[in-house]
Amino acid sequence: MCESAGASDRRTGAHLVAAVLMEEMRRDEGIVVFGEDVGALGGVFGATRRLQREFGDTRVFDTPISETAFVGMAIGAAQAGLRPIVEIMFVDFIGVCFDQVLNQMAKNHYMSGGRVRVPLVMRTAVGSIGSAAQHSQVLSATFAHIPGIKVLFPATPGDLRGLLVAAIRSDDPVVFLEHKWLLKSRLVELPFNDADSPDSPVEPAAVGKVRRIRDGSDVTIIASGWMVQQAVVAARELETADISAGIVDIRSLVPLDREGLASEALRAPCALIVDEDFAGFGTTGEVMASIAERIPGEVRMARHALDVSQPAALVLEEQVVPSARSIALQAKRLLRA
Amino acid sequence: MCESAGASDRRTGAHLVAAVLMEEMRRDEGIVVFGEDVGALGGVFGATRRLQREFGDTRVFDTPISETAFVGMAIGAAQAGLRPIVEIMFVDFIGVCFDQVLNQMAKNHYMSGGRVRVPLVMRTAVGSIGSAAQHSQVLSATFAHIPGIKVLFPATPGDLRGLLVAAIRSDDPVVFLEHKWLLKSRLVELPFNDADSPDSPVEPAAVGKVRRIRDGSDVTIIASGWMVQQAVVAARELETADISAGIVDIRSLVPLDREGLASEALRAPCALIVDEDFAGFGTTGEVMASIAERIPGEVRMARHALDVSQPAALVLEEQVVPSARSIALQAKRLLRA
Amino acid sequence: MLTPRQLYETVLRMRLLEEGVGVAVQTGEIHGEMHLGIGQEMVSAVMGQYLQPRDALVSTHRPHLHALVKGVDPVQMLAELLERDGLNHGKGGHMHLFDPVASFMCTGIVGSGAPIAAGYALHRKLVAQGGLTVAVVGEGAMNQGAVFETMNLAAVLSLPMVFLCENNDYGISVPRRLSTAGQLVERGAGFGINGWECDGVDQRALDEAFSAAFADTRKHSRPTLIVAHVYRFRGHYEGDTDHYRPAEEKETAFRDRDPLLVARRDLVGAGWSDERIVALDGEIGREVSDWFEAARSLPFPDPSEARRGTFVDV
Amino acid sequence: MLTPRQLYETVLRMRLLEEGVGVAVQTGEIHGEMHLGIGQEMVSAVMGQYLQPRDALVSTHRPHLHALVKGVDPVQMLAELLERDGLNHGKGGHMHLFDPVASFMCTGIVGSGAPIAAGYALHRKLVAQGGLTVAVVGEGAMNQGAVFETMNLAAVLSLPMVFLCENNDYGISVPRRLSTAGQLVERGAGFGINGWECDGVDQRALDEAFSAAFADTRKHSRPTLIVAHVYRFRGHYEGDTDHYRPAEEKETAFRDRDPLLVARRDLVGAGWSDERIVALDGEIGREVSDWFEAARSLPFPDPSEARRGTFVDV
Ligand SMILES: Cc1ncc(C[n+]2csc(CCOP(=O)(O)OP(=O)(O)O)c2C)c(N)n1
Ligand SMILES: Cc1ncc(C[n+]2csc(CCOP(=O)(O)OP(=O)(O)O)c2C)c(N)n1
Ligand SMILES: [Mg+2]
Ligand SMILES: [Mg+2]
Repeated sequence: MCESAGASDRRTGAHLVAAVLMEEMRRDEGIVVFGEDVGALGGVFGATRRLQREFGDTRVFDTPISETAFVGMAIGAAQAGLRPIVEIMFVDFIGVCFDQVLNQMAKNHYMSGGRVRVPLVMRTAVGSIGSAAQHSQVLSATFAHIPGIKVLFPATPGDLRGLLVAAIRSDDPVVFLEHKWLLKSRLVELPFNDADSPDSPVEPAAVGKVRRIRDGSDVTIIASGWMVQQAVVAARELETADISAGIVDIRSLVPLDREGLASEALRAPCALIVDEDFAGFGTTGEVMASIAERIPGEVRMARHALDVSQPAALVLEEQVVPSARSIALQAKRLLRA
Repeated sequence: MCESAGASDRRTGAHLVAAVLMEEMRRDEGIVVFGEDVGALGGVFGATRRLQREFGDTRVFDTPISETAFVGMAIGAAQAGLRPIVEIMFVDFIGVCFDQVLNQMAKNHYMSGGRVRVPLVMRTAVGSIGSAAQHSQVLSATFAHIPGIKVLFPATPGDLRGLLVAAIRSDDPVVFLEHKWLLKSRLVELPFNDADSPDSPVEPAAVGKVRRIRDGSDVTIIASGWMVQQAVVAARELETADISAGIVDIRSLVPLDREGLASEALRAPCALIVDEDFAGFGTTGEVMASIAERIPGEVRMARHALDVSQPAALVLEEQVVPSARSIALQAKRLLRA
Repeated sequence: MLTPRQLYETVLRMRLLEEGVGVAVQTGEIHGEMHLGIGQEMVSAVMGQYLQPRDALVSTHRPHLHALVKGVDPVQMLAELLERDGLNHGKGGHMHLFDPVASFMCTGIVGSGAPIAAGYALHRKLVAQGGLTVAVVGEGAMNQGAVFETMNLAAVLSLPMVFLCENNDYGISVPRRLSTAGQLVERGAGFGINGWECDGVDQRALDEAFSAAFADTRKHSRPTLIVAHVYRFRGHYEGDTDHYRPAEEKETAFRDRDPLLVARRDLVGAGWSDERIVALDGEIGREVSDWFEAARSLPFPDPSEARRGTFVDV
Repeated sequence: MLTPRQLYETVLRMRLLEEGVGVAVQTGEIHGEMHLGIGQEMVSAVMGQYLQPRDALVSTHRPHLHALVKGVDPVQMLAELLERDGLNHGKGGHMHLFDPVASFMCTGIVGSGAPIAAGYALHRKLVAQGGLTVAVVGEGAMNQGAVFETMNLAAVLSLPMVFLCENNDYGISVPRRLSTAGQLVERGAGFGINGWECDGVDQRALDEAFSAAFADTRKHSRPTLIVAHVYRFRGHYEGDTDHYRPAEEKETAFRDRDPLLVARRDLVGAGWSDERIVALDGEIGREVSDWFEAARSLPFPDPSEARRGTFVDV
């Protein structure tokens, strides 16, 4: 084990992201990194730390607060042959550049009849950390509803590395959702930490495959991102109530492993679909539909997701954002039903 | 019957929209109408014809091609006390002003703790008419996935009037999706025309209720917008094959009548969910999930929706955009399965 | 022009409010991001004189000072910041303060307030003539498409609207020279919008700019632009380590460009003794701590509030 | 400068191409919206001289002329427009032509091409020095936030990028005066971008603007702006009844501002007889009709093409 490992290891998810970017930029000279505050500051979450010092300010640079212009620039640069990695500081800001995502990034490869490629990664921070409705969204389904972009959502340190490498090496545009708690938390303190050796060379993770995080015979909790970590805590709590909860990590919203979801769901009589994104017309519906059309009636399902915008006060946020406690509660309810 | 009725009636959906706007603007002085080409031209589809002549250019005016600025202006004006009706020419253009929709229009009422209201209607044309991926989208689920905006999608002339009036009189922001074929088609030539007397005073339609368009005992086709009209043709075709197809019109994506969907679905052993919007993480999933969580296993379901972007050439568009023919085919497949 | 006493009082009130909020972040009473206006007080203090109740103001992620001068009740606002049942029942919080009575609001999305401000201005133009709207933006926000579009729209529709750019030379860590081409004040020129640039810790210069721009906008119902140069004394948000700004730059600014020191100097210049100032400090201090106390005495929002109010109807 | 013959030939080729496309819309061979560049040919014709293969060009919803001068194969393009298995296998169509070999693309979203053009320019700056990128916009697009943001970004990053604004005074039905404040050419000034304004049917003026702007951008790796004044001879799209433009305005323009008539006049001025011109007309006419014939001989895209190509991987 490396010297910084163990309980004194202060590394967070942001360190892992920065390390992957560093490694990949060494490997591939075409990679350029830009966005707001990614240069000298190294990102507001520190996920691009030291990159500018290492690679200079032509490969790593700050942009104006002009998301449309610089996301478009990433698209054009990708089409021209570079491999841009662009940061949207909080996913909530995607609205100001949404056309570039919806109509250009996602569609240019298809519309060109395959003649242009758009190999870029858009990294963006998601999730609730007490900052109200404009700084807490996930919007995973907003992206997933657009044909032509891949949407990856790591839940664990291992996937933060493996999926990021896969994203960078993909020839398609990838939206890479980094949960703020995963970026900010010390890895050693995470409920589920699979980064035993965060210094080992990174292997690209398989994109488009769900992952079973935990076996369980009473209920399967299907979730993504930070909700997977919360589900791990919930499962432990359920265990004390003699309920055996399995956990399935979605990992990749697009492509979505619909078969995998259905076969995993078959392992228990009930499935609880958990999401931190808004419930309506989102991931919970897509997952339930994917299961229902494959194994109709075989599994009793319920969903547990955000059903309003995020309120500012923490006492209110706790009411609406799913957490370990609320997941355990909903699982029990589903089992009782 | 009025003089223009009958087979010689040249009126289209666009005429109905214009007539409703005219009537409502007379009723309520706070209504202002703006957007690109809504003034002298009367809208690229003619849906604001004669309004500027009638009400002058302070209440009806053209804007620059600055959707962010004028949609934001509509929001501010609504909060200040006006009742703006704003047009986004094609829904595909929503990307350039998506922040105003996602983070302002939808959230201000909630974030303000109910202290401000945003009574505005955003009318926008949707659907495929042979114009490729950037001018053919529906994006209904993109809106419906945002808490705080109502999303109405009329399928029939009657609803085009009734839901529009309801939208205008609502104190909430409403996205009002007008299908291009509904705007352009002569009413008398529509497969399903419920506007027997388009000159009668308009009553606001009930928002948030599905509507049964046709009874049927073998399969229920659940759809919205133009797909409802296509389903009517499909149902007639199915009838010739001795298949009895019911049709349920969703009408209102937000609020969504989940109970109504489930109880309507119970009327036949199978349900085919049809959508012109992109399939993944969209309306078909939400509808199936809503049914599956209410009546698990009772109804066999399948979906039929767009599964790629819209290609340009008509021969290709026909391959992917659901139509009467493909709906009938999918219904038969579902019944055989 | 504000008297030295008025200016000092106003700036001090703002300073103490912001400092108190900063403390509440440190003690964990406030969660989430917090952007304070310390160092930028004089701009709002001077603007206050020119604002009328019928005017509207749309502010940014750094909104408290603008809210104060626009007449938002400080106790209600503080209660909202302190996650109590305040101005917006705890649902808006620091970056989303809405007060329809004071015609004030703000947004946490950079640049996105400007278009909404245009809507208030349209309302003023059509049905509440004489009123105007202020859209506040940082210099970083001046690169956001929404702001440009709104300048053009306001010019072409002759909306009574003042664009106030508080130029503190940084957008988070990014210095203006790396993000912003040309001269900010000239950005109106392409739309035929008159601009005033001024030092944001020079009361007289601010007064000239505000009186001229507000008068122009009110009289001609047309947009104007003010760019006021200030320094942000805290990190971008509370907790920001702020290593990206040179220590020397900060020291110089702290010494020379502190609105409170400048206002105090004027007070001394106007003949105020140290004792009198100390007494005034005490008075304002009590006033502001009363605000905090009153805010803290309000209850937390009821948990049921969280799921209320997505829609008016339904 | 192009010789009179070169200019005439180029304009005529463009005219005949666009007319042929217009006919194909009328006969129902082409579905969907169709925007032609008739009346605006001279701008592209002159620009053609200054474009190099290593340059990139990002065009608009009215892209055919730019595609031609950028070296897109006309037969491949026409096949795409005619909904055949063309440049983009029938999936792009008229507003979404992509040719990576010619470094050409366009988009149907007004203003959204400019940021992408900046990306090509970034690539030129970092790894393909000497090349530049042209972003074409209409004057209506000049009010879209994307375009402003890109001007600032290009200026601040010193991108080798020319903004070409084809000002035909209308965005669909909306005349410039109702949508656009100030002077278009001055919109670069706020970013320190030099601008050239010129008459788009005056070859000499166009030449001056293009040679100066392209040289400046190439030499200094920095953005420039050209605004060329033209008239759109057709409706906004084929089928547009175009009642919104005064008949008189149209007549005057058709008489005085037709690039083909102007080029023909120059040809006559250069001593060309009627017969020689008629012969040339015939030659170019055959060339263009050969394009159409070749395009029409290509098959329709295979139905399976529709579901292909959402992703490269998978
Ligand atoms: C559209 C958008 N992009 C990015 C952010 C993140 N952000 C918040 S404040 C800020 C800097 C703003 O700079 P400026 O406008 O100069 O205001 P200041 O903070 O200096 O007062 C940024 C980038 C945001 N809130 N919205
Ligand atoms: C963002 C966006 N808004 C609106 C439209 C609809 N639209 C297509 S072309 C056009 C007018 C463009 O005017 P201009 O830029 O002057 O170009 P021109 O058509 O005159 O060549 C409009 C409004 C669009 N395609 N994209
Ligand atoms: Mg700043
Ligand atoms: Mg134009």
